[in-house]
Order: sequence, then structure tokens, then C-alpha cells
Amino acid sequence: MAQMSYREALNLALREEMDRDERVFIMGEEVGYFGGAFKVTDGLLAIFGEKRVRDTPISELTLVGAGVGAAMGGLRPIVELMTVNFGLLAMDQIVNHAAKIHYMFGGQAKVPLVIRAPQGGGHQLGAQHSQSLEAYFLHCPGLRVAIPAMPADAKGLLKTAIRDENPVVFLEHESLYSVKGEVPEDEDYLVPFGKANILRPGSDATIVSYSKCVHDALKAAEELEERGIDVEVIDLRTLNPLDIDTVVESVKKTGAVVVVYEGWRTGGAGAEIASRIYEAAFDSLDAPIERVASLDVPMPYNRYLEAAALPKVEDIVRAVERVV
Amino acid sequence: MAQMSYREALNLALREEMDRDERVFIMGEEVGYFGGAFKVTDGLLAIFGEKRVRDTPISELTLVGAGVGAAMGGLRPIVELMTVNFGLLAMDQIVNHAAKIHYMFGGQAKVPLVIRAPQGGGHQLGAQHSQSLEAYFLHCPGLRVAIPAMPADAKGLLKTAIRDENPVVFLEHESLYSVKGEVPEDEDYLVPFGKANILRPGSDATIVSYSKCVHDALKAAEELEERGIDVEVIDLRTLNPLDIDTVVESVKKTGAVVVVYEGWRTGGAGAEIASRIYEAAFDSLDAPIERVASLDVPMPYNRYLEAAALPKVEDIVRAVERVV
Amino acid sequence: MALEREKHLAERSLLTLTETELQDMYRMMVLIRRFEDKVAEMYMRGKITGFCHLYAGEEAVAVGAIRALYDKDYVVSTYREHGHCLAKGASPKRVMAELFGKATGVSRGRGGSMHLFDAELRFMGGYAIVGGGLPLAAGLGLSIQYKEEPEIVCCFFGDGAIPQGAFHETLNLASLWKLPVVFICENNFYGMGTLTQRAICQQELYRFAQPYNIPGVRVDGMDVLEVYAATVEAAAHAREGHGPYLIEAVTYRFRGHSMSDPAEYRSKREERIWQERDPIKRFRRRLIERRISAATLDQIDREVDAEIEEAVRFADESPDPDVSEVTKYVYVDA
Amino acid sequence: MALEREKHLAERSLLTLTETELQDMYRMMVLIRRFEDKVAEMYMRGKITGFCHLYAGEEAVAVGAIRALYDKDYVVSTYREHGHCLAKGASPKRVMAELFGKATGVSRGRGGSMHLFDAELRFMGGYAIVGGGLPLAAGLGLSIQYKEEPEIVCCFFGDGAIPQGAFHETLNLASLWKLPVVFICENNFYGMGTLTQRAICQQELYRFAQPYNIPGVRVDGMDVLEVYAATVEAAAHAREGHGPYLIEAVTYRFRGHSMSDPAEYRSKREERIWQERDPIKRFRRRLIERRISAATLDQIDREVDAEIEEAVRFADESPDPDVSEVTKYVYVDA
Ligand SMILES: Cc1ncc(C[n+]2csc(CCOP(=O)(O)OP(=O)(O)O)c2C)c(N)n1
Ligand SMILES: Cc1ncc(C[n+]2csc(CCOP(=O)(O)OP(=O)(O)O)c2C)c(N)n1
Ligand SMILES: [Mg+2]
Ligand SMILES: [Mg+2]
Repeated sequence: MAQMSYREALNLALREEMDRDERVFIMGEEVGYFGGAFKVTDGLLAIFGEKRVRDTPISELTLVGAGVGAAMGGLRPIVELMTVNFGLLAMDQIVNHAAKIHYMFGGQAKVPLVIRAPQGGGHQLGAQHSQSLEAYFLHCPGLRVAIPAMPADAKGLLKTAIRDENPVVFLEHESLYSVKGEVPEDEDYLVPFGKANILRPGSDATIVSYSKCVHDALKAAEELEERGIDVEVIDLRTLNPLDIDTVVESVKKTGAVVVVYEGWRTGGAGAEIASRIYEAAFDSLDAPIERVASLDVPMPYNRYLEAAALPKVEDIVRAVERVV
Repeated sequence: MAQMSYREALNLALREEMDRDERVFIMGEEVGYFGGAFKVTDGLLAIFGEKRVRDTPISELTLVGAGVGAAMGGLRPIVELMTVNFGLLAMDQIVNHAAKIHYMFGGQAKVPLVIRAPQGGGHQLGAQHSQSLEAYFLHCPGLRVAIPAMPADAKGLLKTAIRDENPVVFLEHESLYSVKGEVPEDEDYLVPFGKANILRPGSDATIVSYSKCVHDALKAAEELEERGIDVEVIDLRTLNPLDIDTVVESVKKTGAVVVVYEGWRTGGAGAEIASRIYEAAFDSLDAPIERVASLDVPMPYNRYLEAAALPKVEDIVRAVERVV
Repeated sequence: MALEREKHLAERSLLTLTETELQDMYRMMVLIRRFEDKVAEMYMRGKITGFCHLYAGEEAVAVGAIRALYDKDYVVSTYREHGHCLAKGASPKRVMAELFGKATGVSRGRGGSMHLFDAELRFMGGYAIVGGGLPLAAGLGLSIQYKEEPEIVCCFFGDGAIPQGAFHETLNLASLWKLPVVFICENNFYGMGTLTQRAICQQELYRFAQPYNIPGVRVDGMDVLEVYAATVEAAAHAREGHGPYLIEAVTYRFRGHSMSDPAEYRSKREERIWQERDPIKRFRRRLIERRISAATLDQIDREVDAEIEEAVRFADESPDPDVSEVTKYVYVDA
Repeated sequence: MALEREKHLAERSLLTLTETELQDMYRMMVLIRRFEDKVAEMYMRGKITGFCHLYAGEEAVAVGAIRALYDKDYVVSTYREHGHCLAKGASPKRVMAELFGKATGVSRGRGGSMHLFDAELRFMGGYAIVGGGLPLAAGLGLSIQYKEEPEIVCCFFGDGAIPQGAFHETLNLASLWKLPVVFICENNFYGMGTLTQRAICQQELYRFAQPYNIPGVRVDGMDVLEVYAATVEAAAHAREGHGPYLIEAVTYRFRGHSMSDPAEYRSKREERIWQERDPIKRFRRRLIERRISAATLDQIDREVDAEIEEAVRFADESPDPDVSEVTKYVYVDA
């Protein structure tokens, strides 16, 4: 175990996997000489050279498509979208191509591609640079969606993603890069897809979350503890596959659920998570599931407006108080 | 009232609105000389000429973007995407631009743009041509989403969309074009956004649906009637705004809900609809809401596989039987 | 329409290709034509469903280009790909079975007419998003370059794909990284019902290569030898590490855009003019001039007919996929 | 780097522009520079947040181009748009207030540095998706053409946008429909830390105009008169119905990509060479040669400084938007 940041954990995962497998390479805007817009790929160019750490033009559609083609050709590309917002330019290659190729050709081709993308708000970057778009990728069979909250998972999930035979959308939160935590140094430390993590056991209510909001959920749980409410906090870690079993087990114990996510409330991943919980544990629920999410607004620039648009610790606290 | 097809109703709406307002024009691939890939714009070129019925190159991203710009410039463009599948190429202009411009510029600009797109499966068109993508547009504040099931609504909603000051994604189902129904000939026949339609009153269960599945729901309701189950069928007509009040009122009466939609089950609009119902009428529900939707698979070509992937009348019947 | 040089290279091919090779090219062109005729018939009889885009009239492009490739070169295509897939060596039986949606089809009945694939033959798929195959071709080219393999990628697309952003992005990337990709634009003057004049600001499509510093040539796509000769050059260029190449093959589809399009936007006169340039008839005449006997060619025609009949029988008798396997292949089995 | 003809036209402008006009151009360039210097200071002091991309060094492009437009012409820009917005006539107070996120800002505090807008001035917005503004510019051009108005659109974008599909799609559409749009590519050699050589297969970006049958010229973007003269020509071309025009203005940003970029990828030597070509210093020298006194110019400098101070004061004292209005403007009020 070593203490390191989410960013360093990702960087380590990339380094280890590139060391392990010659076919793994990374391409994206500014991933090489610049070391990545968020410095996740820092130092990789020096180690692996231009062949395996490839700066690209600003051509998101073709960047992803070239990743798909390279994967079909036997490589294991990691495409970094500078942020998920720009990934909207590549939706055709992600949804119409990457996700469908294995199925529509009857299993003959596979696309072991990882699409990494930072996302999230909170830095006053305005409407075009603050989105959390996991719901789009969740609603697309053929894709896997990994979305770590913790440095250890950042490492373990990224390594799993790189070794996975399917296209994986790997969503990092821009606010988490500097967050530190214990990270296993084991080169075979893999976090399996579809295994949620109970970060905090509790008996009164269950908070289900992922990505940055997990940290807010933990803070809320602390506050709630002071008020005598014992909250279980579950980090889903991957949205596809979705580990509903772990959640349901918790709900059977607590009978109360709050789902917390940063995407827009309407049509977000929280709706799916809630629906699945209802479907599997309706009789255990004492109150309707609360969703705590971003307001349905394009993100405003002004910091107070932005804060008002994003889900907050105190929103979670109040939601839990409503459901218990 | 006149008996006409969904296609004719759309065509009539376009004609009337183009007659009414000089600023309204339509552009898209094959909308002019060809009369539209699904013949929705048939005859319009002859009436309105090349200036107002514009064939375009195959450039979905720029097509939508030019629609946004033209709307900002004071026109009222209708952009036809030949099918929604190709709209994935334009997601950046839809989500990052059309939806955000009014907000991010503090209300100074508006984008009265209608993006029409046929969608849906059932014609053995395979994975890249059979998608129902309303969930993506639902999860994007700033957009309106209209999705008619009936010829009269096709006309009334399209006219409302054209007169609306916001960007509207208007989703037509490819299987509905030939469906006939009574359509008001009134030139000011507008169907307001955000008003669901109770197509069939009932007391035992509520089926909430939209687009083509509404017709399946009606068939299921008939079958269920024979078995003594009295089903209320609600057609949402628009997903944004979403008329949850009408649904909740029904649920309070029936206590049982099935949501039916053709998109992929996971992360589809049905999850949002269900979540909203739980949030507003939890205590009225006797059983968890059932979702009947497409399997989470890229659409297969083979007709039996495709039929297995799509939601069927009998799936709805069974789901209702489970909830009552 | 092609330059003198292209014409000259085509003439030389006629001399350098062996008699067997020439006969094989003829056979393949006839095979594609008869295959497509049969597909039309089967479509009318409801055996084939969905969208179905025939390649009749354009045979010289697929056959000329693919004949110039190595077996292990990759081919990427569009929804109008029956011809490319057959020319790459796919079994007519299994292609027909795919169109019938059968489990024995090249894509196990999941793909249909627009999504043929044959991994072994490195036929890397038909894609139904206009322009969608280009980035994939660049990626395949990258995989070749990365692994330092001797292959190239040959990517077919229509004139309709030229206005897509993917065309530009891919050409830039391929040129910048010197990817071994031969881009072949099948300019048949129409994207569905729209004339290229009404969709593209430039009618000489090969000129788009210029700012990318990529060689661009226009060839007569109704002349299989001209396409062949140009592709030989382009493939050598790409294989030797000089990067991509753009070939514009001017051709014509003899039928409507798809089985549901009567092509009412075209004049009978225009169609007749192009029918007169039928690539198969022209090639047949040239072969006869080169002393391949009409009898030999007739014999080939008959063999092809039998093969097509056999393909239909195979497709018809093959089983549908097992419905219980509808969710198979969404993800790669762990 | 520019052609002789462009140099010549620039010289002529020096003669034909009035003294007031020249002084106004100088004033605007100084205004932008000082504004950006102040923005940097305010950013360091935490008054401005988010991404912030300064325009220092490139003033000659915005000022030269926009001076050549009519008031009612539209301008579309990128996230590096402070200069364009000011040159179009926006109040420095309200632009500064926007950067401070205040309710009095040009976008009411919702937009910030990357999303300035001024409907009255027809400054149609800064967009933060590279290439995103180009289709919008085409659409605005279409609205002008449709309404048979005399205006044009001037669309700024960086070299980084050239590899985007939107660039190609928009040029094709604009040329095909002869839309009145002047495209101005600000080639400052870098897209973030990436040299154009490593992103684009063609270094003479104006050459991309060629296959579209659009005039394309390269001008010295450090020479306000050269940009002005080229834009006068381009605007006339567009206004007269001849369609779009592409101007490549070769320029240099004096600072990093954004406030958080120390531009370590550039050599001190390279930066010095370009500093020597500072568009403001050069223009000042030329004005003095044309007998505008240094004292007059100094006076302008002082006035500008005062204006900037006033802008900061205004921004600082302005109120934040009302948090209860966070959901306002998502939809147009019915
Ligand atoms: C992105 C996208 N837009 C629209 C379509 C609908 N469409 C299918 S084929 C076609 C015309 C393509 O023409 P071209 O590329 O010239 O190929 P051809 O059919 O002539 O071989 C169109 C518009 C599509 N499949 N994909
Ligand atoms: C579609 C998209 N991809 C990536 C980015 C991130 N990004 C912001 S600015 C930039 C560089 C753009 O360079 P250029 O167009 O030359 O403009 P300059 O900054 O030099 O003025 C990049 C990659 C973005 N904003 N949009
Ligand atoms: Mg064509
Ligand atoms: Mg630049």
C-alpha cells in the first residue's frame, strides 16, 4: 500500500498495464508532451515514447473511431477524451460503432477499447465544460461504464478496464484528481467490474452513489451520525455492470435509500438505480427513494449559481432525514 | 376532422406552419426532391420552393448547427435528421449548443429550432438503424422532447413545436407513419406540451407509455379487458415537459403501474417516469412498477431475434397481470 | 475522365495479368452481378428484409481494387458492401445466408445486408453510418503500423460520405501519421436521390486529397483494369510507408439506392448511357479481344449461375439463429 | 509570410483610413492588451475563476478584422474571445463584470470568460467546443441570405479547429450555398501545447480553402492593417453574394493557453522573436511615421488605463446574480 492521489493511481495503472502488455497504448489530445490536460498521463511519453503515447489532433470523432479500429486490429487502445463534454462529438463512434461491433457481426470482432474521460462540475467552467454524462453511456448496451471515486479503485478499475475485452467508458471526476488514499502497489491489483463497495456500514439508511458524490455522501454520513442516524454508504464503482445485489441487501436492512449523483436529476443514472431498487426490494422500502442530483440547468459560471446547481452535502443530509 | 395518416398529419402541420410564418423552413437530407426518406415532406418543395425546403449534404453535425445558427438569426428552422441514429453525429450541436445557448448567454439568445427525427425498430434494419434515443434528449435541460403516438398529436405537437421558442427534439416512430386516425383540420389546432392524454380510462392498472408502444398498450388493454382487468392507458405525448400529475392521479386510482417504452430498458426514459411516480405516489402503489422495454441488446437483423428484443403486447399483458 | 496515365496503366495490366487472373476477375464481376440480381428476386419474395442496397453496375470498383490487394490486407466498407465482401473472397452461400438472416450467415444472422463481416478474410465490416467506416480504417491502419506488419487497409465509401466530418478528420490523421490506408471513393453521382452537385461544392472529388498532401486520382470506375492499376499504385504507396492515398472511382449504380427506391429522380436517358458502359460487358469484350474465348466466358457464367443457385438453396435451408441466444454477443464472454 | 498583394493592400489602408479611424484601431488594440493584463491580475487575485484564455499578442486580428465589418454584421467566436467581444464594441465594464461572474456581466454572470455574448452588438457568442462555432456561423449566414439582408458573418477560430469535422462540413455547406461568412483562422501555431505540425498535415492552413472553391489567403496577423485590408476584401466578396472566404491570420499568443498554463513547451527564444513583432508596438511605430504624435498615442494609453480601472471597479461593485434565479433562462419564458 502506498499513499497516492487518484491522479497518481491512474497514472500508475497506465504505466503498469503498458509495461505488462505491448499492445496497450494511449492516444488523445495533449496526452504526450503536455502530460495530459489533467496530468494523468504525465511522464508516460518519456517512458514509452511517441509510438505508445500519442498526441492527436482535435478530432474527437475520429480519435475514438481510430481507437475502435485499432482495437479491432488487435491492439488495446486507451483513448483519452480531454473531457467528456467533447465526447459528445464522438457519440456516433461510441454508440453506433464501439458498442455494436461485437454483436452486429455475430461475435467475430471485438473492441477492447478504453475511453477515459474526466467529467464533472464545480470549477466554474460553465455550461459546456461541466457535464456528467454517465447516463448516456449507461443507456447503451455493449459498453461497460466504470466510474471510480477512490484512488485505489481508480487504479484497480482502470487496470480491469484495460484488460477487459469490451469497450469501456471510464469516467474520472475532475475534482478527484488530487484526492489521496491508500493504493495497493500490487501489479495485479484488479478491482472487478460489477462489485459495489460498502464504504461505511450502517443500519438506518442506505446512500447509493458513485464518483465524486461518494465523498459527499461520506461527509453527510458523518453529520448524520452526530444526529444519531446510522447510514450505510455504497459506492457502485461501475454502472455497467451494476451491482444491484449489494444495494438490495443493504436496503433490506435499512429500508431507506438516497441515491446521489452529480448528473442532471432528470433522466440520470439515479433513475435507473432507483428503479432497480424498487423492482428488487419494493417491500423493504419504508419511503420513496430520494434522488439528490444536479438541478436540471446548464451549468452556470457564477460560483454561487454553480453551487446552487450542484448537489451538496447538506442536500444529502436532508434527503436522508426525509427517508428514515 | 379528417381521416389521415400520421405521415399526412405531419406533412399538414409543416404545410400550415410554413404558410403561416415565412420564417419557418425545413432542411435535411432528401427532404426536397425526394420528399423525405419517409415521405413526410412530400410535396413541400413544389409549394414552397428550394429556399424553404432545402436538401442538404450528409453532414448531420453541421446541419443541426446551422439550424441553431439560423434560429439565433431570427428564423424558425426545422431540421430533419433522416433518422435519430444519425443524430448521434450531431450530439455536440444538440447538447452543447442548442440546449445551452439561451441559458449560458443569460437569456439573450434563443434557439427556436425543431429537430425532427424518425426512430424505432421493427423493420429488420439492424443495430445501427433501429434505435430509440429519447432518453438522451430527456437527460438534457434546455431541450423539449415531443414524441407523438397518434396522427392528431403528430399534427398538434409539431405545430406547437414549431411555435415554441425553445429547441424541440421531435421524435417520430418509423412504424407509425402509415397509422391512420382522425385529425382536426383547424389551422390553429395545437396540442400543448406537457399534457398527457388518457386514451382509455380504467381502474385496475395504469399503463404509461408514449410513441409506438402506446398502440401496443391499447392492444394489451383490450386483451386484459377480456380477462377482466380494466386498464387505464396514458400517452405522455411529451417527455419534457413530463406531465406527471396526470399519471399520479391515475395511479392514485389504480395503485398499479406498467411503463412501456421501446428504448433499451436500462437507463431509458421509463426509469425516470417510474422514479417520478414513486416519488409522487409511493403510498398509492401496491406493487413495484413494471418496466416493459427493449432488451439491452444492439438490435439484431434476424426477424425472430428482433422480435425477441422488442417489447411485445404480450409482455405488457403479463406485466399488468403481475402488478394488479 | 481518367488521366492518360491511368488509361495507360490499365492497358499494361491487360498484358501483365495472367489469363487465369483475368478470368478470375471476370468471374467475380459476374458473380457479384448475378448475386445481386438474385438478391433482388429474393427480396421481392420476402426472403430478405430490411434495407438492401445493391452493387450492380459498380462491380469493376470492388473487383479491380480488391484484386490489387494482398489476402491479409483489410477491407472496410459501407452498407452497399455485398460486392466488396464477395470480392474479398467470402462464400456466396454464407453472404446469402446472412441476407436471409440465418445462423449460417457471415454475421450469424445478426447483421443482415448492411453488416457483413468475415474476420478470417479480413473483411472488416459493412457500416451503415455514412462516413462511419473511415475512422475505423484509420485505426486498423494504425494497428498495422504499430505492429510493423506489411498489410494495408482499403476503405470504400460513397460520394455521400465526402461532406461528413469523419472524412476530413480521417484524412488529416491518416496523412499526419502516414497510415497505410487506401481510401476509395465510389462516386456514383448520387447519395440516395441527391446529385453530388447539390451536396458537394467540388465535383472532382479526388481534389479533396490535395490540402492533406495525399496523392489523389480519379479513375474510370466502369473499367476494372483501370481501378486495378490505380489500386496497385496506391497500395504500393501505402505499403511502402508513404501514407494514405485517395482514389475516386467514377461509377454508377444500375439500380435504385435501395430495394425500395425506384430511382425516379434519374432520367431513362442517363441510365441508358451508363448501361452502355456496363463494366462486365466492356471487360468481356476486352477479354475476347485478348483471345480469351467467348465459350470460356460463357462457361464461367454458367458456373456462377450454379453457384448462386447453390447459395440460395443453402441460405434457404439454413436454420434461423436460436432465439434464446438473442443476448449473446452483447459482451465478449469472459 | 503574406503575399505581396496583401502587403500592398495594407499599405494602401494606411493612406485611406482617416486619422481618427487609425487612432480608434490603436485605442482598441491597447484596450484589449491592458484589459487582458488586468484580467490576469484579477485572476491571480481570485476575482476571476474557471478557464480564462487571454488574447494578448493577437490584438491585430480581432481589431483589423472587426474594423472592416459593418456594425450589424455578426461575429462568432471561441473561448478566447475577450478581444473579439471588445473590438465589436462591448463595454469593458460589462465584459469585466462577466468575468467576475456578476449580474451586470454581458451574459448576466452565467457565461464567464468563455461565453461572452452581446445580442445588441451582434456579438453572437464565445463557444468553448473547438470548432463548435463554425456551423452556427453558417446558420447565421443562412438567416441573412434567407432574409435578403446586407450583413455578413465573421467567424473566428483557432488552428486547433482545423482538424475538426465541423470545419470541413461547414466549409462545404457554406460554399455550396454561397453563405456570406468570412472565416478567420487565427493560426497561433499551437492548440494548447501542441504545435500545428503535430496536429495538422498541412501547415499553410489557407490552402484548405482550395477544394471548396473558396478564396483562401494568409495574412500577417501581427499587422492590423494587413488583417484589415484582407477582411475588407473578404467581406465585400461575401456581401456581394460570392460566398464564403477563408483568411488565415498568422499570429502568436503572448501568454500560455489559459491562465493555468505556463507554456513550458515553448522556448524563450521563440517567445522573444514574437514579442519583437508585438502588433501594438509595430502599429504605434507606423502611426508615428504617419505623423500621429506620440503624445496623442500616450494620451490614448492613459485614457484606456482609466477605462480599465473603471471596468474593474464596476465589476467589483456589481452584485452577484440572485441565486434564486438559478433555473431562470433554461427555457424561454412562455
Ligand atoms: C450519417 C448518416 N446519414 C444519413 C444516412 C442515410 N443514408 C444512407 S445511404 C445515404 C446516401 C449515401 O450515398 P453515398 O455515400 O454516395 O453512397 P451510395 O449509396 O451512392 O453508394 C444516406 C443519406 C446514413 N446512413 N448515415
Ligand atoms: C472539441 C474540443 N476538444 C478539446 C477541447 C479542449 N481545448 C480547449 S482549447 C484547445 C486548443 C485549441 O487550440 P486553437 O484552436 O488553436 O485555439 P487557441 O487556443 O490557440 O486560440 C483544446 C484542445 C475543446 N475545448 N473542445
Ligand atoms: Mg453515391
Ligand atoms: Mg492555436
